[in-house]
Amino acid sequence: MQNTWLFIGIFIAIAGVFPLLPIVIARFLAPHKPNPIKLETYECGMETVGDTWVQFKVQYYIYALVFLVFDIEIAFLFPWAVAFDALPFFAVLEGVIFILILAGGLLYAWKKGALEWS
Amino acid sequence: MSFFQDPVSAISALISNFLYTLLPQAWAHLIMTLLGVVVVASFGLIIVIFLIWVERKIAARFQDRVGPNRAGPYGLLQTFADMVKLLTKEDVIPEKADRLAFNIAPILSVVAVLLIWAVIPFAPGWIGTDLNVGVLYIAAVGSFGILSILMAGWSSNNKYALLGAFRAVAQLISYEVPMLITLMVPVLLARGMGMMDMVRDQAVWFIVLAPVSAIIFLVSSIAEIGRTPFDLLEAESEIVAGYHTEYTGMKFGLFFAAEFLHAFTIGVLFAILFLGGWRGPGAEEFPLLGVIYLMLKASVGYFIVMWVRSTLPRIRIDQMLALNWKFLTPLSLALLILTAIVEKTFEGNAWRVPALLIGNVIVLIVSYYIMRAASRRTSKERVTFKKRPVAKPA
Amino acid sequence: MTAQQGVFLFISFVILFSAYTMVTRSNLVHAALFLVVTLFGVAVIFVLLDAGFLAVVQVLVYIGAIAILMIFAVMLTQDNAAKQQESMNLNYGWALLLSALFAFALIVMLGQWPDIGGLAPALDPRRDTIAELGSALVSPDGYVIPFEVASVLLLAALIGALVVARPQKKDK
Amino acid sequence: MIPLSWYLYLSAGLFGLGLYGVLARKNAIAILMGVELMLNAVNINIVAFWRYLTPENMSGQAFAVMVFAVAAAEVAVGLALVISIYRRRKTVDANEINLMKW
Repeated sequence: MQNTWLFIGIFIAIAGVFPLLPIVIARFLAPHKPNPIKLETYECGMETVGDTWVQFKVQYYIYALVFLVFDIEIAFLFPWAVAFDALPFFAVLEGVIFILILAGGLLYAWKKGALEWS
Repeated sequence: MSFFQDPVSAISALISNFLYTLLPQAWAHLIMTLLGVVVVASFGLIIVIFLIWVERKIAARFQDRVGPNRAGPYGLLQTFADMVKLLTKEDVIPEKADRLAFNIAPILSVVAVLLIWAVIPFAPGWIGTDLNVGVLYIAAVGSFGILSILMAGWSSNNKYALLGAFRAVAQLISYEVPMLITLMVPVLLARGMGMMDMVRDQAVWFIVLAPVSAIIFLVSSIAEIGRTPFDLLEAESEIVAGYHTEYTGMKFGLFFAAEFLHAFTIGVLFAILFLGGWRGPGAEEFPLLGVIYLMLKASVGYFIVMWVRSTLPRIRIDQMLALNWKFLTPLSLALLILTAIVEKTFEGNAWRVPALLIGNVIVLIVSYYIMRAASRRTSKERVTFKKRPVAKPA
Repeated sequence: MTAQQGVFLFISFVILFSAYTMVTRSNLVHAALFLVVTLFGVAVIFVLLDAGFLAVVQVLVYIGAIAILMIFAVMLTQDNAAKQQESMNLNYGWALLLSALFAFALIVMLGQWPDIGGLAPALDPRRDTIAELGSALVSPDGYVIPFEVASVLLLAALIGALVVARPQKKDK
Repeated sequence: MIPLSWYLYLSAGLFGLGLYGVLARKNAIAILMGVELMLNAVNINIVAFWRYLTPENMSGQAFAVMVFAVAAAEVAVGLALVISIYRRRKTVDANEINLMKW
């Protein structure tokens, strides 16, 4: 079984080399004339005001939160889907209950207005 | 099996015979794997060069233009000209940037897309590696793309880039939810996550068994690659160019190439999961035909993506998120439950296919009525103005 | 030394190095990126242990969701002062001593266990461990109660986190 | 072939580093990262024991998946608390969050 993963391991290495190649080639071909104005942070020609660390909306975090919960749900359900042939009907229903409980979480977030942007 | 039936297998058998006589077994195995990796990975990268030309030509047709037509016949060499241009452009790294993350991010974005090709079944027997967790692997690899965007936006140390990255990640993780849930429907129908089994089990194409899931997959995939109408991550009127604002030269080119490759990869995945992959008359005997079938089917998905792109305008961010959380996610959950129950009830039964189809249609109709009721309720809340007389020319 | 052992040693070096860097870096985003490297290394360890499914879930859940959540939280709570702040506690010496002692004690205790040098029994290559895991998770003889409780736990975590993280009216 | 001991030593080392992170860091998010390291060390242990001692039943892998769920729940609530505290008190320094101390 690990032989099938060996391919992935080598693939990661090669897939990293392929995009590295043009960057290295460009280093030799491209001009390199930095000056302070060129190296400034781009802000439509104006000088940057304040820090980049502006405060972000909590809303971004809440979407990531709901995503995380559903991600775990997927991890639980994929083996259930693979074993489907061997499962009796009530085992299928257990999976359905699992989905419904988490759908309840989505419904709660919806009713509380947590999914609203603004 | 003769050479003409399956030239690639014949050549690889020739090389591996040669290697196994020459080297100890472990080394020969390693070198064969390495060769396979190089072939699969370069196939992905070569196709992207051609794709950029195709996309520009077709987009031009949609907009009543000619498109690239100067470099080479029909402008075929345009992409090479662009590559030369990008290679000779200065690579500017802003002074305040975090150099390590800034340099890794574009490479990671290409790697994330390219890794999907390791498990793509091109034809019977032609597959990089047939992992038994293929579908989940594809979903997992996608998370590196999200990470690369976050790294690019943060390391640029630029407000627009960081804001663009935040928006992009919010969109990508949101649409990953319905995508993962719909990915489970083909897995359920095929009883396995291996990509080769997925294709072999599609005596009836899964788009027939799960048409609504196929549509959800396509829509959320368009959002995943950030094409119009979901291109909020690079809404140039609001946040300049999004997370790659500070990137120049070849590093920008890599983000660009990754996006194009991802778009076509989505077409390929759609073909494998829902349109029967390499299946077609004669594909079992002549694997080369299978590759042609797969590419034709992938082009269908890719063309739909381009079609949508040139037809629809960009949607607002609140609309984008509402579409995902309030429509696609509940719908995909309902479809998963439906598929599970129907599959178990009609197991090994001739009624399985019509039952699944009817179930899909019912879900579609019910969701249509729910949507209509919901839109009636919101239209009442909308502010409307009194009708005013139109000014008439004197 | 077999190839497998070489891969293991390399990966465990990567894991421990990046974990150490994560713990000591004062820049929190860098720390999170090194956390990602560590998590990926653990995924490779799972592959070496013939648990391909867990490796993929590790990448999907930890790198795809938990690390992203961490970086989001860092950016939501970061202010100008935080970057220059000392990142370590004043009593980090005691912490170092305590955790080193703990790890050392663990290793000594493990070393006294007679079966520790055992090798892995062969795994039947035709076995579909994912399907077995799926059956075990929903069978009444297996883990159906933890399975359903896990979904309740996730629901509770979702509701709790939403209640805590959402801005209250009086905050504005 | 790799003996079981290598995995156990690796996980002991990782657990130690995680513990150090939890005890020594000031920033609450960094503390949570340390907890993640410890949970990962536990998971390596669980899966290694499954592979070496009881590969015939799937209890090890099932428990590893449960640990994933617990880790996710812990991170979700923990980070939500950190963000909430930051919003009220403008700090994520664990030393300054001491209202409940006495």
